[in-house]
Amino acid sequence: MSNKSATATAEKAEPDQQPVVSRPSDLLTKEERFEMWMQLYLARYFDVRLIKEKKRGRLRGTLYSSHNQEAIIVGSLFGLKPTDWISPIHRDMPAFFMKDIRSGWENNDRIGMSVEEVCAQVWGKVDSPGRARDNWSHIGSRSKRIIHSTSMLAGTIPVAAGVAYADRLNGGDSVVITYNGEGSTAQGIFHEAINYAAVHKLPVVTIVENNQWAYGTPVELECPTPDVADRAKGFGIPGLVADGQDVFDVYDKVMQAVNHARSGSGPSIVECKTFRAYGHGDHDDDRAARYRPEDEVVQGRGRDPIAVCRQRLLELGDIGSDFAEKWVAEGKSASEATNEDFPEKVVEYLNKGIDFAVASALPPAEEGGMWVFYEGGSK
Amino acid sequence: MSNKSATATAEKAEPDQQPVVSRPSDLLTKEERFEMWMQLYLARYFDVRLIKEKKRGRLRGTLYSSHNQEAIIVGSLFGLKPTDWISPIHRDMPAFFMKDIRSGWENNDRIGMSVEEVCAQVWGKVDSPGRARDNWSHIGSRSKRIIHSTSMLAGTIPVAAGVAYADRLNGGDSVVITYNGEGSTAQGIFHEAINYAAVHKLPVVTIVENNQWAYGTPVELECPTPDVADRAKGFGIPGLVADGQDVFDVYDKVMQAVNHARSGSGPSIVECKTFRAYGHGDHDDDRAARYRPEDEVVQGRGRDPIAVCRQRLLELGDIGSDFAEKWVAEGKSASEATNEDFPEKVVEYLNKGIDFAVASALPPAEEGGMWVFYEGGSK
Amino acid sequence: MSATVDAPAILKKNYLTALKEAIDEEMLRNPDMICQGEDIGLLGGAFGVTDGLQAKYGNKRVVDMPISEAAIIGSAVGMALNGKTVMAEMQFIDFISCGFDQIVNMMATYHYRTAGEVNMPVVVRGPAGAYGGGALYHSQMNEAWFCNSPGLKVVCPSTPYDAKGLLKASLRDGNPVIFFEIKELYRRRELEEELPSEDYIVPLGKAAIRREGTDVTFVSYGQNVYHCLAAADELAKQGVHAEVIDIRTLVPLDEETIYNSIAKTNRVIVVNEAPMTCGFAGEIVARITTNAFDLLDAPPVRITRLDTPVPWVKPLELYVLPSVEKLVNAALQTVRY
Amino acid sequence: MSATVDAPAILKKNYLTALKEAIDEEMLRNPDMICQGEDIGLLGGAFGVTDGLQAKYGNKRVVDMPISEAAIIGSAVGMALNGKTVMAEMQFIDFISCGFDQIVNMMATYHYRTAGEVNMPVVVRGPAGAYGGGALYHSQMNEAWFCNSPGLKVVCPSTPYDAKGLLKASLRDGNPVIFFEIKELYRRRELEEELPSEDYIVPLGKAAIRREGTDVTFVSYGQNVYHCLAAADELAKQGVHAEVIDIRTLVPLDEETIYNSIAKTNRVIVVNEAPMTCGFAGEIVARITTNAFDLLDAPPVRITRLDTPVPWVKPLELYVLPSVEKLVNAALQTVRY
Ligand SMILES: Cc1ncc(C[n+]2csc(CCOP(=O)(O)OP(=O)(O)O)c2C)c(N)n1
Ligand SMILES: Cc1ncc(C[n+]2csc(CCOP(=O)(O)OP(=O)(O)O)c2C)c(N)n1
Ligand SMILES: [Mg+2]
Ligand SMILES: [Mg+2]
Repeated sequence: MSNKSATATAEKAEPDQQPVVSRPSDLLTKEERFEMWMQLYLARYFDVRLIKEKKRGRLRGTLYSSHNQEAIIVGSLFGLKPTDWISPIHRDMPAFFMKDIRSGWENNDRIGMSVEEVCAQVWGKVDSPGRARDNWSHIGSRSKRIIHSTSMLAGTIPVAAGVAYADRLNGGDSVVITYNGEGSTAQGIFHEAINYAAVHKLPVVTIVENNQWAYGTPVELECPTPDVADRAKGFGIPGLVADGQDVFDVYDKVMQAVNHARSGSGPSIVECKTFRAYGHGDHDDDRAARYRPEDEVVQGRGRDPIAVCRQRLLELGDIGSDFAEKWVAEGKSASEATNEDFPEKVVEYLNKGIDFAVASALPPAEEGGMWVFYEGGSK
Repeated sequence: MSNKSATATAEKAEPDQQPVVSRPSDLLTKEERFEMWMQLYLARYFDVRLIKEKKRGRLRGTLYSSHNQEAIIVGSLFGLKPTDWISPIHRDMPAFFMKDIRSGWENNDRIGMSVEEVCAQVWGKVDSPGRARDNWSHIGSRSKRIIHSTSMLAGTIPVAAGVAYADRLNGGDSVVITYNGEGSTAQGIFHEAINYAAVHKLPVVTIVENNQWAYGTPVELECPTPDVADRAKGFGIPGLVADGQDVFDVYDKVMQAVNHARSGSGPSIVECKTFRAYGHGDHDDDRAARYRPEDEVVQGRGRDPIAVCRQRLLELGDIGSDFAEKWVAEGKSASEATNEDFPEKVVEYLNKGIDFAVASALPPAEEGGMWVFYEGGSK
Repeated sequence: MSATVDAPAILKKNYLTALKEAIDEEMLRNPDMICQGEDIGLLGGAFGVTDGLQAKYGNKRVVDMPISEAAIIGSAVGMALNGKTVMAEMQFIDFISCGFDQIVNMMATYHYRTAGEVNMPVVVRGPAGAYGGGALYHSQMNEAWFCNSPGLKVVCPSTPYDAKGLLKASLRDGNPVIFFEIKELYRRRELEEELPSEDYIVPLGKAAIRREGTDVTFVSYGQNVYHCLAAADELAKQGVHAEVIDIRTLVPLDEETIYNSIAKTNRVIVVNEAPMTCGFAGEIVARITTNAFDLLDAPPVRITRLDTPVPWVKPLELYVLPSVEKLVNAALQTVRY
Repeated sequence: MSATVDAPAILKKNYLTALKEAIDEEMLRNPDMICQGEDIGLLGGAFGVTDGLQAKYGNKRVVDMPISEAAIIGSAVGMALNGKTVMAEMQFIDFISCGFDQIVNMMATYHYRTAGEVNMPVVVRGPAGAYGGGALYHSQMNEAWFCNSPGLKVVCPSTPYDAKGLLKASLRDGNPVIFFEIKELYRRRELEEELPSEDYIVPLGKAAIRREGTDVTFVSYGQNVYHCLAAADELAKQGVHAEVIDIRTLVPLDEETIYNSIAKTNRVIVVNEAPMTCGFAGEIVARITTNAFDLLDAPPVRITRLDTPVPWVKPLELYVLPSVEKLVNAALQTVRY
């Protein structure tokens, strides 16, 4: 399997890994599988709506679409404990409100952000968790166990390692998941942080969303090995490869890494092979059409994660043929897709978030000068 | 073979490496082998003299002894072309005047520094190649193809890669060798630079002198893999392990990597297993005796590279039994060793260098304010 | 700045095009020049400054680098050591912090450490500056870090003419240059101007007087120059005549032009959009007060960003940055001192 | 500074011991505190500041880190995010450039970005300063980079009493602090002094007047305080009475103490050993001239390192650094202005 392939599912564990007898996804109930499918729709709908809103000029900032990469977000979050930590970055916006969403979409006590908060952030409003001081994916929350990123790629991995170290010292059993693009793995801090985590066997799982492109640079110019997961070999840790289009395969590989981490065996890298559906950001859509070979784009978009999941549910008999033509968002671009292509629950859920964001106020100007220093003193 | 072992010689090449039919060292002549033995004495004597001079208060700055690691310097330099580049660091002082020493110890036209220049640097005098503006191992020379390091560990690897890139662009066939301690491989820049070199298949050979300790920190706390050379796996490049006590094994592994690089196949890492004879620097000798287990020290110092080489020469019949008791510097500490323990040629050679350095002047104070900016304009 | 009204529109070029031409012409002139950075080849750069260069000069001389700022700088140093001239792009100047050690310790000092044996023709350039809603990591003006790191020249053009001339001068200077491009000016229409068809440079270390005046001197660079000019317009209506100096190069600094102006106005306001503490505005104030104390009839004033990061949403962003209004108020206070 | 002559010698402690005690006492007091850095455990630190701590608190709380400055800072941020207080040692403050991005972009801004949700009790400390023949990479005073990066406090003690009290205050402050220790003072005998047996802190943002005087004010910090004191001795012989202020904390700066002194002396010389351009001496000069202009009878003077790296051998090193002689000359010129 090469860097360029987003289709295969072979496992690339180190020899010292246990062979997996039954896959974690085999233990999911029918209801859980259905829930994952719904979550894929939710992530997709969020992206579709944002693209539409941006096109209408209602949003500022650059939009990094997660279209076609939703299985990575849903599959990696689904098996986490509420108390686990995550650090999503620019292409993972839905992750912010999908952390611990299994505790109830409308449950305000769950350890994750509400969709209202996340929309307030996207709209740049005062009800954002960071009061709109920094943009888009740079939100986070200590209490909700979401690490705040800067723009500097791979920069949250050492922070994740520190969170994990502190948790372990406290006797906790949390796992910390960091998300990164394949291009970001070239950063020096990626090496320093994973090396440190490996030396101390810290419970950090580094997910690499290999969508084949880092902005305008193909993966071959970022990474010299056949798989980006091969970077794990340099640290003697498991490097797993998942089919990023298949939410259940992502779930399986991430759970394997999470269990490894939780049991004290240390960090892993999980590469999820996928393909970037659009340009790097919405400002890049036209140019991407020029620098990316058309056939690659067609092939890359071929396996929509919602369709892959639907097919699986049909095969398993979880859903009947009446679902075959229901909610046909898959394969449709943001401009093609309509509300009818999504489950009503999804549309309603997000609309509430957007309404909240629109109604929220801008932060007062003077807040620009506030919170440079903490005034409270420490222990 | 573990990080802690400095004895084995097994090769850890990647599967795509060619099996080595005959070892490069098999092609060395009797005279060349003898020359390598002499060079081991030269490197050792340089270190012994520096330690003595420092103890007598004649030198300033910290002295990072290369005692017990000479086979790495000699073995790695011996097979290079004069036009190849090197970047030695703190524990490689002899490398500065031993680059291209095969073109003649007294040959002023060789592409390497004279021992006079290097001694002038150690003594902090104006005839140093850098006019004593920066200390110790931070010298270098563009024309002599020695890259100048800063103190920041692993910081010369990207520079080496850039030198290699430019050379390749010019149609050259030079190879660039960088030296690093095993602890330094934890730096982010190590990863960035080797990743870049691997993507572009640049002729860079990174030698890791694994002397088991990074100052007061054992290798297990710096590197999570059994061998430091395993880091190569993360880049899909050869990671060779050499017995750092055996000058011929170092020569073999480095030549393998150099040939790989010169032929356009890209970078390699060559780990040379050795053991740090003294403290980290001369200021650390007493403390090292406390933080390093005594039995480890005894074992680590067990195989003196000069003795290992002598034994080989005896076995090959290069030298007769009359040499068995000649020049018995091996195993002796700097305070025990005397001039009689070294070949006369070695003693004389270095003495000339030291005399020159002692006679050289301090640079005039005003030079402190000079050469901040280049005034010449560029192309 | 001085676009003639009747020149045919087609010949006018914006700031970004000026930069592109500078790089293109230098690549053509100097076969030993290399460009490297993230996404500069196939894509042509995040903003398009290197658009078309890879097609023209090949992917060996216009290199799409991994996302490795430290290796981008470090390898540029190695290339310079081996005879090349390098343009290294930071996708945003903010990311230069990821290659910081290689800049301040390896590159900046190379000439000094080698007592002049080695020079470093490397220009590290990238889009900089706030006022565009880029938030904390796409808005920085971190020039002071480099001004405090001996061995680096620091340049910041405000017009297309200067952008081209200063970039060419930087690429020929032989010293490492940190080149701050103001991304908010890249495509600003009002700045478009005709550029000389022949080769030219704008020498490093020479300031430009953008507007003459007698009552107060504004000293600035980058996009704040336009805030100063707008403030000067405003002040003129109130009978206060402000002179506006665009220093263009921070290191080396053209102090003479500044002092000559103050000799006339006896009042000075220094403006930049970096955090105040240890910023370059403070450096200018310090030099003025130590070297031209007797020329001052009023305390010199600094108008800078507050000592905060650049926040995201507009009201917050504008709150922390210099504005025309702040400049006008400061000038009125100063002349009344 | 004010060691009593008849105190039993055995109770006097040097600067290094003071630091060690501060860390030890805080580790004891605060079970959520962690120390990390290169060689700080088994070895006890390159200079011994953490000597004995690992034996006392275990290798989970006193951690020997890989040679990874960026990961040392970044993981400290993560620990702080998860409720810990962290002391992160840079083996020499010079190496902080290798972790620069994590400091200025991740750590410094965390509180700001989160609108106050998260605070960052992390102290990054390390040996700093020249005059010891450490050359370019073991002599730096790079405090200005951090002063220009909002969100960081910056501290630099010059006495054992302050070293302990300021380090404790820093570890309790809740903000990220860059703590510059002057390695040339670590074991300086003349500075040894009795330290209070009870817990104490020296608050951040409070300067100390080290010597009173009426004719000229020296403002400094770190080891240059001693050059100022020696210059003041020398000047006293010539009838010039210099006041010496040790600012101790750069961010936040105690401006009041400085202006009060200048109100008396009307002349000021600011001294530090960092490169002049955009250094903190310039910042102090800028603040004085903008805020206390009318108090000045002469232009404020800066005596700093030249804008060069710190060269190795003694004559060169001393040439570029402030010296007592340079201070005396500057003071005499200033008072004659
Ligand atoms: C340190 C750093 N360098 C450069 C950038 C600019 N940049 C933002 S996203 C991006 C491409 C990232 O590619 P990848 O990691 O593959 O993630 P993807 O966008 O494909 O999900 C770049 C170069 C940055 N944010 N940080
Ligand atoms: C970036 C950086 N961090 C820390 C140091 C301080 N330091 C100097 S040598 C050393 C240990 C190096 O160990 P290793 O790489 O194994 O080389 P060795 O000295 O054992 O040859 C350390 C930590 C440094 N020089 N550079
Ligand atoms: Mg990508
Ligand atoms: Mg070592």
